[in-house]
Amino acid sequence: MNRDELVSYIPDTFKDKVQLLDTGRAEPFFLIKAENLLEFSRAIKDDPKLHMDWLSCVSGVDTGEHFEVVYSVASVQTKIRFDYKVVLAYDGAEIESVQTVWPGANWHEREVWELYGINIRNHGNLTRFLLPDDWDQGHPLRKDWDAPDFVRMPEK
Amino acid sequence: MSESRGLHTKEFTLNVGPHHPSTHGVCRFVLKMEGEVITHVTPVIGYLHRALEKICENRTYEQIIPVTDRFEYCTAMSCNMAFSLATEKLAGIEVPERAEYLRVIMLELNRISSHLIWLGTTSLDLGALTPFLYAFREREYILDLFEMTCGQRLTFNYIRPAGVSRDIPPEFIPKCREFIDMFNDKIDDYERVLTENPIFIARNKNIGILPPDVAIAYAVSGPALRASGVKFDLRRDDPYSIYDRFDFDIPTRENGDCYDRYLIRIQEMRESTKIVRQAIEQIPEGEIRGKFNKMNFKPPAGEVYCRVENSRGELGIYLQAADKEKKPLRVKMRGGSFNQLQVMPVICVGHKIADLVAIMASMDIIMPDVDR
Amino acid sequence: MKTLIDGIKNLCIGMVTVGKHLFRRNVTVQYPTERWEMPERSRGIVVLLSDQETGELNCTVCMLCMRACPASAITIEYEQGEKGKRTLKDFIVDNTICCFCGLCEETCNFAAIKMATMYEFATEDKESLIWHMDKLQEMGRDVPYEKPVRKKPAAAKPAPKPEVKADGEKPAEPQPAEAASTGNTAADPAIANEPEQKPDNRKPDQPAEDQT
Amino acid sequence: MELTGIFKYLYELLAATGLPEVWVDIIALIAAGVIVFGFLALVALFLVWLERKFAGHAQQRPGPMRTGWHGWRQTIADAIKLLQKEDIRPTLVDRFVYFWAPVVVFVAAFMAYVVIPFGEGLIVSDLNVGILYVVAITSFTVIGMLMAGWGSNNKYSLLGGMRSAAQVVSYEIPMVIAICSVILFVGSLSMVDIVQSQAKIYQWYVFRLPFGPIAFIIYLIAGTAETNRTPFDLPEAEQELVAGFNTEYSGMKFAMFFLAEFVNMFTVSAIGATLFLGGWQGPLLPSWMWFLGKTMFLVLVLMLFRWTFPRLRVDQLMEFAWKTLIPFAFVNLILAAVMKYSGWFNW
Repeated sequence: MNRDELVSYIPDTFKDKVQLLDTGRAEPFFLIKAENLLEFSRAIKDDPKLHMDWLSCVSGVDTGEHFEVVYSVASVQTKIRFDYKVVLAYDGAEIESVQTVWPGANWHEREVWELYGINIRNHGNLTRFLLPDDWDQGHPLRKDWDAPDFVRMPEK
Repeated sequence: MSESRGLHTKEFTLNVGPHHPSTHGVCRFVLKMEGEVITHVTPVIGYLHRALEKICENRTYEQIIPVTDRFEYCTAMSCNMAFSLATEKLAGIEVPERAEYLRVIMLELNRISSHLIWLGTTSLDLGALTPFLYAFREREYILDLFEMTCGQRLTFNYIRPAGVSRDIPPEFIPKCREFIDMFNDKIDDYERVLTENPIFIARNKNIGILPPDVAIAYAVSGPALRASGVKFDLRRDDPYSIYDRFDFDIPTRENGDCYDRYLIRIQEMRESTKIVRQAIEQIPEGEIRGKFNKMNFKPPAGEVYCRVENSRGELGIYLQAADKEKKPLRVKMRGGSFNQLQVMPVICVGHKIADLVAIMASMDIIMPDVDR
Repeated sequence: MKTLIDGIKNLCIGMVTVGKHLFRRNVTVQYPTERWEMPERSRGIVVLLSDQETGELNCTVCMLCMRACPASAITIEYEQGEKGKRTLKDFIVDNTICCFCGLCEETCNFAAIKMATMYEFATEDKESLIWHMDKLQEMGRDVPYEKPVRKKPAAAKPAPKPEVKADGEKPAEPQPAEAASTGNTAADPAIANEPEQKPDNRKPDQPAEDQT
Repeated sequence: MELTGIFKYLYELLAATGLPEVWVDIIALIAAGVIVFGFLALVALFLVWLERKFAGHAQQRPGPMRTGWHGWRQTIADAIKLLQKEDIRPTLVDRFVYFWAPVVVFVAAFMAYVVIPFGEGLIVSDLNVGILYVVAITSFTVIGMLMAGWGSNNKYSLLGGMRSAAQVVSYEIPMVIAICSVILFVGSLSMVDIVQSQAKIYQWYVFRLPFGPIAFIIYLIAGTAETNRTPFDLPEAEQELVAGFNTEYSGMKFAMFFLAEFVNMFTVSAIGATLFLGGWQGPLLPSWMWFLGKTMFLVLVLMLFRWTFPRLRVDQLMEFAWKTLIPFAFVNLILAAVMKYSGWFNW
C-alpha cells in the first residue's frame, strides 16, 4: 500500500474518527480524538490490510497552546508507516493507555506522563522513571517549565 | 539465607547497579531472587538522563547536531543522520550525491565500530577478556578514519542537514580499503576464539529466548529482532538515503537466544564491510553539502518522524517545528535500547543472575540511548 | 563423547589463536613518552589564530562564532567605536562547557578561530579552564592554518574593519561568499553587523553541556 | 651450583654445634620454612608480574613497562602500595571472621609447600602421606573464602563465598580421583617416591597411555577450578559479583587474598609437575631447574586458559564437575587399576 492509497484508505475505513492532516510531508499524519484513541489503535492493528503491529514511539508535545501525543506506528508485515496524534487541552489532559494493543507502549507512556504530566488511564505503573524518585519540580518538558538551575540559551 | 525449618527459602532482593561492572553505563536492576534464580526484574533507569530533548528545544538546527552526538555515542553518526533526515524531510532539502555516499560509508563504519564495542563488552561480561581488546584494536582503525575526516573520534558532528560537514581527505579511501580488506580476517579471529567455544555456547545457547511475537509487541528492533527470525531491517524495508543501491544480505536466525544475537551481529559486520566496499568504489565526485542556511534556518511548520537502522535497531527522531522559528518545538529521540531494556523483565525471569549479564550484553543495551 | 572431543578441539583452536597473538607486535603506545600524530583535522582545544607576519589576531569581532556555539562557551567582549567599528577587548572560551563540536571554526570566515590538534589541557581548578584572549592567542601562535582564499573582495561596506592583512589583501568582510565551496550560506552580513547584545555570562554548571 | 642436599648440609652444620637433636630439628625446620616462605613470596610477586605481561602480550599491548626493565618492579610497587593503604573495615562486618579470613587463606596456601620437592633433596619434609597432606591443606582455602564471604556482610561476598565452597568441594573429587590413579601406580603417597618412579621420560605419568593423559587433563581442569581462575572464576566473577568474596577487603588484607591466589596457582602447577611431568627428573640441567621449568610451563598453560576462555555459569560448572569429570575420573581410575593389576604398559 503506497502513500496515496493509505491516505485514502484510512479516512474511508474509519470515517469521522480520523482526520488527515495535510502538512505537506512525505508521510501521512492523522488526527484523532482522544476518546477514540484506544479503539482506533486496536482497529489499525487488527485491520488485515494495515496490520500496524509495531509502535515505534509515543511522543508528547507541548506546542505552547495545547498538548499533543503523537503515536508513530509501523508494520513489520505490510511495511506501512504513519503517525497519528491526539490533541489535548492543558487542563485535565488525559488519555487512555494503549498497552493492551502494544505492550511496548508502557515505558513510552510513562515517559509522557512524567515529563508532561499527561495522565494515562489504565496504565497501572505510573511511577517516577527518568527523573529522581523525589522529584517535585513539575514536568520538565512543558514549555512553561522553569527551574532555578535551568538556563535557556541567550537569544542572540 | 535459608529459614531455620525445612527447605523454605527467603526471597532475596539484589540490587545490581547502578555502579556495577556489567550494566553498560549506569543502569540498575532490582532483582527478586530465589537462590540464584531470578523471579522478578525491575530496571531502574534515569541515572544518565541529560535532558537532551529539552536542550534541543533550545538550540538551532545546526546546533542540535552536536547534541544528537551525545544521544547514543556508540553510533553518533546514525543520530546525526536521523536528525538530518528529519530536517531534510521537513524542509524538503536535497542532498548531493557524494554526500549520500559519504553518509553511507560513515554509517556503516560506525555500525561496525558499535558492534565491536558490543563484541568486546559481551566477551568481557562473559569473562573472556582478550577478545575485548582485540575488538577495540580494530575499532581504533575506524576511529582513526573518523578522526581523519571529521576531527573527532566519538562525537562526530559530521552528518549535517543537507549533506556532511567535510569532504574526506585523499588518504581516506586507501586507508578504508586497507581496513575492510583486513577486517574479515580479524572477524575470523574473534570467531575462532568465541563462536565454537563450548563454554561460550553453554553460556549463550537457549539463554534469554525472545519469541518473535514478543519482540514485535515490544518493538524490539535491530539484531535482537532479526535473531528471533523476523526479517526486518529499515535499510531494506523503509529505505532511507541510498541503501537501495547496495547489495547486501540481512541475516536472520530462528531461536532468538543470546547465541543467535551474537551470530547475527558478527554476520552484520561482514555485511557492513560489503556495503562500505561497494560505496567506496561507486562514490562520485561533487558537492558535499546542499543549500542550507546554517545560522538562520527556519523550516516551515510541520512534523515528521524519521527512523534509521543503527546497530541497536530503530533510531527514530520525531521533530516538530513551529512556523518560521529557528528552534524546533519538539525533538523526541527514540533509541533501540529503550525498548530492548523494556523487554528485559519479560525474558530474564527464570534465568540465573549470570544469565542476566549475558542477556543484557547480547541485547546490546547502552544507557545514554535509554535515558537521553 | 563426540561433543566432548569437539569441545576440547575448539578450546584448543581458541588457545592457539590467543597464543599466536603473544608474538605479534604491540598496537598500543606508551602514552606520555610516545604519542600518536594527530590528524590535521582533529578537534582539540579552541585557539585564536594570529597573522603570521604581523602577529595580530585575525578576529574581526563579527560574533559569528559566538552565535554558532551550541554551548555558549564563547564570550566576546568588545568596544564599539564610531561608525560601529568594533575592537576586541576580550575573547573568552570557557573550556568547562565547550563541547568540541567545531561549529565556531566552521562559521569563521577569517581563519580567526580554530580547534587545534592539542588535547592536553588538564588543570587543577575550574577557573584556569576559562581562557582569555592572551592565552588563546598564545596557544594558537604556532598552529598552522590556511588563510581563506577570497574569490573577490566584497564590496566595501561600513563594516567592522579587521586588521589589515599583511599580504595587502583587502580588509576582510564578514561575508560568506567564499563559503560557496561547501555550499553553505552563513548569516547574511546585515545580521552579522547588527549591534549585539552582550549575552549574560552563563553559569558554568548549566545542565546542557555534559561531555558524555 | 647444585642445590641438592642443602637441607642435609644445614642439618649437619647444626648437629656439629652439639645442640640437642630436638633443637636441631626445630631450627632446621624453621630455617627451611623461612627459605620456602621467602621463595614463595618472590614466586607470587613474579607470577603477578608474569600474568600481567602475559595478558598484555596476548592482547597485543606491552603490559607494565614503567618500573624497571619491562616493569619488573611493578608488583613490588603494588605490594608496597597495598601495604601502605588504610585498612578499611565496614561497620557491619563480623569482626573476628572478617579479620581471620585472609589469614586462613594465606596460611593454607603456604602450608602445602612443606611437602613439595623443589629438587632432588630439596624438600622441607618428606612426609609419607605427602600428597594426601597437600590435598587436605589446599581445601583449607575454601574455609577462608567462606569466612570472608560470611564475615563481610555483603550479598555479593556471600554469594561469592557460597559459590567457592560449592565449587572447591565439587572439584576436589575428580582431582583426588585423578591423583589416585597415579598413586595406584606408585604405591606410595610420598612425593619423593612419586618423582622417583618417573625417572625416564617415558615413565612420566602424562605419557603412560591410555590413562595418563586423561588423568592429567582432569587434574588440570580441576586444578584450574581449585584456584578459582577463568573459566572457573565464579567466586570472584566481576561482572556478576563485583569481586566476590573479597569485595569488602582492601589494603593489606586484599593483598593477602591476591598473593594467596597466585601461590595456589603455583601449588597446582607444582603438584601437576610432580605427579605427571616427572618432577625434578631430567637430564643435564640441575634438578631444581627442571622442576621450576615444568611448573612454569603449567603456569603458562593456566594463564593461557584464563586469557582465552569465557566463564561458565555456576550451575554449568557443577554439572560439568558431577556429570562429566567425575564419571570420567572413575572410569580412568578403573582403567589404571586394571592396567596395574594386569601389568600392561607397566614399564
